Amino acid sequence: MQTTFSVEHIRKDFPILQRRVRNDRPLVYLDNAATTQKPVQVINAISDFYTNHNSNIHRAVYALAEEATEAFEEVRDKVARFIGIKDRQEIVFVRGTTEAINLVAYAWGRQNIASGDIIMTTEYEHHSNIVPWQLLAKERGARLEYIGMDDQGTLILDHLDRYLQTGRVKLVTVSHMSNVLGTITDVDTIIKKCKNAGVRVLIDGAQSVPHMKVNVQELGCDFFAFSAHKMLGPTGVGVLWAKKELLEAMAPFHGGGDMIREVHKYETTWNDLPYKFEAGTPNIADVIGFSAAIDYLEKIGMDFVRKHEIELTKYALEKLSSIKGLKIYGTPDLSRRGGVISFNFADIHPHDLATIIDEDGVAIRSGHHCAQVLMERLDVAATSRASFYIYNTKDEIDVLVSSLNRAARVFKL
Amino acid sequence: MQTTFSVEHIRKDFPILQRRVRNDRPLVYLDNAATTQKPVQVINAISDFYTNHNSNIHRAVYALAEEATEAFEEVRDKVARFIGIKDRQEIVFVRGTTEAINLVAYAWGRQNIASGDIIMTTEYEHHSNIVPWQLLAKERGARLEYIGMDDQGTLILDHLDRYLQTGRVKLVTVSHMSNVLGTITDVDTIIKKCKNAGVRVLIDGAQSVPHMKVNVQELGCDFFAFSAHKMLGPTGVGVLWAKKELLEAMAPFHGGGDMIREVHKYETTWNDLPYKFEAGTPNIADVIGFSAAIDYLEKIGMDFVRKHEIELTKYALEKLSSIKGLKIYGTPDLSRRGGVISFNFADIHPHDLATIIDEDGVAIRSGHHCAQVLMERLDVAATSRASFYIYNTKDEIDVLVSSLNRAARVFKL
Amino acid sequence: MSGNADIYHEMIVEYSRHPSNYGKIENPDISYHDSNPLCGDSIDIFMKVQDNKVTDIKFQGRGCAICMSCTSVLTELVKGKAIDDVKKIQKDEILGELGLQNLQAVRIKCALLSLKVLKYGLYTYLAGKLKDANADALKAEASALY
Amino acid sequence: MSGNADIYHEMIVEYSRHPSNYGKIENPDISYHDSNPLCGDSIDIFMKVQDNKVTDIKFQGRGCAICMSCTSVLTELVKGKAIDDVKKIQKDEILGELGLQNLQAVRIKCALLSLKVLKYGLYTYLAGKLKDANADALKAEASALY
Ligand SMILES: Cc1ncc(COP(=O)(O)O)c(C=O)c1O
Ligand SMILES: Cc1ncc(COP(=O)(O)O)c(C=O)c1O
Repeated sequence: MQTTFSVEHIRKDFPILQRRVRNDRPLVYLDNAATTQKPVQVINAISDFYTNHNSNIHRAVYALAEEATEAFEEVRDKVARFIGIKDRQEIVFVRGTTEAINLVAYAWGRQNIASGDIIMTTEYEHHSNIVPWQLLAKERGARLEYIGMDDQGTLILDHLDRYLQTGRVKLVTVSHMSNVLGTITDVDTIIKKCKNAGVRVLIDGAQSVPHMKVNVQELGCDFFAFSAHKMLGPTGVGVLWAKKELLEAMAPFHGGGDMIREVHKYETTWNDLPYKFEAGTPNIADVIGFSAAIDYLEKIGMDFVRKHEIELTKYALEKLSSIKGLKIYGTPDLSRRGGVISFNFADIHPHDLATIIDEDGVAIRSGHHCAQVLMERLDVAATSRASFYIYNTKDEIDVLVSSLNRAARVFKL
Repeated sequence: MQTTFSVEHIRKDFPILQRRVRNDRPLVYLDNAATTQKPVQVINAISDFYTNHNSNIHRAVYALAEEATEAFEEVRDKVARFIGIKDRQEIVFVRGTTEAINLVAYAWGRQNIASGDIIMTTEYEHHSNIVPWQLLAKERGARLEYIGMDDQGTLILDHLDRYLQTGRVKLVTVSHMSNVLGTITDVDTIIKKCKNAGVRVLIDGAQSVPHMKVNVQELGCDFFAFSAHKMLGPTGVGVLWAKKELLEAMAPFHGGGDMIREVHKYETTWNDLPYKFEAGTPNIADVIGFSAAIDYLEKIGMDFVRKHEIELTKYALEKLSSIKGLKIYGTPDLSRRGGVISFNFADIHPHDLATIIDEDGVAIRSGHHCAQVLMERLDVAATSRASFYIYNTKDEIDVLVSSLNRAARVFKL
Repeated sequence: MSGNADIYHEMIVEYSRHPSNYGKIENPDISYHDSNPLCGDSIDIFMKVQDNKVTDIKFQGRGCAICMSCTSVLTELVKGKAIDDVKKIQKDEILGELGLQNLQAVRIKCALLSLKVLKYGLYTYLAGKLKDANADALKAEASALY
Repeated sequence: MSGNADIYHEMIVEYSRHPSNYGKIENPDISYHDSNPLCGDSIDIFMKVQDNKVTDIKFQGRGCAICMSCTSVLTELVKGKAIDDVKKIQKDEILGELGLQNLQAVRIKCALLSLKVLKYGLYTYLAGKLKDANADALKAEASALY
């Protein structure tokens, strides 16, 4: 198989990349860590479902229901395959990473976290992987503690070791890739340490699955979460994977249709996995749209995705480093960072910077990136962040750079 | 304004109604209580969002993010207006009715339901309005009790009175319209009784908002829930409305991005309403698609919807009553039932019936309709259910009837 | 997505009205219950075992014609058979007997609910009463049925 | 959706580097803190009140140039004014002063955070210390700002 895809070709599949914004400038979309754009294949899959097959699923016998149910359940198989999971019953569809983590906090956490226990996370987590555990810790009288990081954004695993020695840690929950620094977490080592200590591990894969090959079975963690909308898929779909024995032992989360076996007035039994955790009408059309996103990524290949992003990141780091007064966060080691670059530019506040370069059609994110704990650690109020995906080009990075230079003039740097 | 719309015209907006199924039969879609079909306006709104405006919302300053945020937040205003609510901050977007009810059970219920308290629901509820309360009652040591119904499917409000007298009832939670019997609940009386007793009321509007004009402010309940996909909108979107004072006093449900004000390592403060209850990336595109669904319903008018359904239901009840051996459930009073007809046909099991008439292109639902408590009350294993919407015609009911006659021949009735 | 036009032939309609071996056994050696969460069909199977043979089998429950006829055929197949042979019964035997090989996916659960109940029941009996270490295979088979 | 090309004029850039009335007041009569959950901007305002006049005002916090300049302008407006007049300050005065009338929706919160903090601070002072029954209007105004 020919594995070189041209970005020119890929761009043709993304109609929004033809958009002109503000002063009729071509859109330069560099906020892919927040959400990615969608190829026409995904958009069409959703339209096609509503145009030709729309029906509720699982419970009806008529033709449309059969087609919709089959299409929906096939996505479960596809997702399992895509992340290297053998048992489709372990794939639970949710709204996104945030819901997946909350599901674990409620359904597993409330059963397994007791007073005095410790939950560990890291200083560079997204709020989605901090706040649910703060809520749980408060409810159960447990503590949430942090694995610190060094100034290059690499975790200091000694902190983990020290806490593990207390024997009180019940869960370690870390992101596979930081959405601010791009740091690729050394999850292999963390999982090994935790396994030895008999501690459960949740991996937040919101930033890893879209950007590199991930085999969850090989990782050996206990829970894994990610979002479709960050990997070409629609909004409103995410995946929670968990080991079957854990899902089986867990109490249900939401109660309602589809998750039950038999409902009586005063007692109820639960459906098989994964349905026990999928109460109510799911986001059927978008799960089917997600399928087209996975097809797209499989077609171009996750190795290509990663390679392309390394190339762009290398180029961008070089260009950005040459701008006077621009401070870049995170490691320079390209093998240990994804296509995410956070920076601050002299004394220009990131919001002002984003507004100025938006005039040139450049879309970057500014702010705390839902990582205020990290902002405190970096001792900044905010950063600017450019993040790349399969359709971005070096030319676009050049536009970013020249726009930054214009900002410097505006702010008389 | 001319308020008569022709169903012929409406049908042209629904591409799926051109579908042929099974033996090349025209689709006769009569499972609208499960989910409705989508007009091209809704399908296009979703495509247009992904094609032209896709971005994450709320936190970024660039052009796309501004467009997406504006479009998303406008839907909140539109929804509020559609159900007669004055304060947009009371509109919380969720996945569907099921999630809305679970949100209340977790975030309000765990704070307000104590040991010995009683939660009341009805015998004709959907599992979504039973199971969350069973789970909550079990956790809190409370009880879930039922308002019974008479043989015509009308609630026996004496049961409510008797329980209210105990002074232990904290919440009454009822569906506005039964998804099996079509009964329109006398929520005015229930709400009045509960208000007098200082008891909170949740109304499950999954079957009412799509089919009749509902003014939630005038109803005077405390919580109200419904799903977009049952009213021409996309899957994956629902609405929880609650009184602001309740939402403000409630603990958050999911933790994560967007629902916070300030996150620190060991303490966090919450965002304003409604964001406090909207953690993580919402189902942006589908909320925007939902907007087009509301536009569509407003254009044809909810009075037309209700009138058309009454007409169809009257016609269908007449035709079906004339079939020997066919037993219809629910009240014959058309002013107190929606366009939902549940029935059993001699000793033919509903699954077999649905399979047979599916051969003729007719899509009806068979089974327990997520209402097993009601099935027990009716002393049946299952029923068949035909449910109508704006695009259904009398001709389609004729097809249903002749298909039922064929089933009678197959089963040698 | 095959058609279902031919499913409801005489035999199935007949079985649905007059199922074989319908009823209850008092003090059964094996009894097991399961239901289909999607449609609410529910089946109880009871068996008497003597000298490693199923000497009697009966079932109770509510289900559609497909479910009732498949359960009827299954009980007919099982009655009098050695447990080792009962263990070997495969879904195709039952579906074949009734001409249901091409049953649509959503109805296959109706057809196989009783086989699932049978296999779980046997598993419980063998693993529980007889401490048969090989019983796990049956459980896996049962859970793989649909 | 207006453009923002002209936002970053000299005055704004200047204020962002040299905000007016930046700092802390010890033992203030009024102090209030708020932050913008979307971007993390955060402002503390401190005021000294004497004879129903704001005799001193200072602020601390982190924010963008828009936030810093609007807060600067606001504090300049407030300083020395009678409380009754401070209550009347409207957003347009501040935006107008800086030529920000057409600011895009998502940035308006940066511009008005300090006004919000001011109004809440006043409300707390009037309702709490002075038991002023009319203070509620201020709270409503503050929460309606964005
Ligand atoms: C690392 C990480 N975790 C969690 C999330 C939350 O994902 P979602 O908003 O899709 O729930 C994000 C993205 O916002 C993320 O980058
Ligand atoms: C009365 C009623 N309540 C709740 C629900 C659940 O809605 P959803 O599946 O969209 O969460 C339904 C529909 O399935 C319903 O008819």
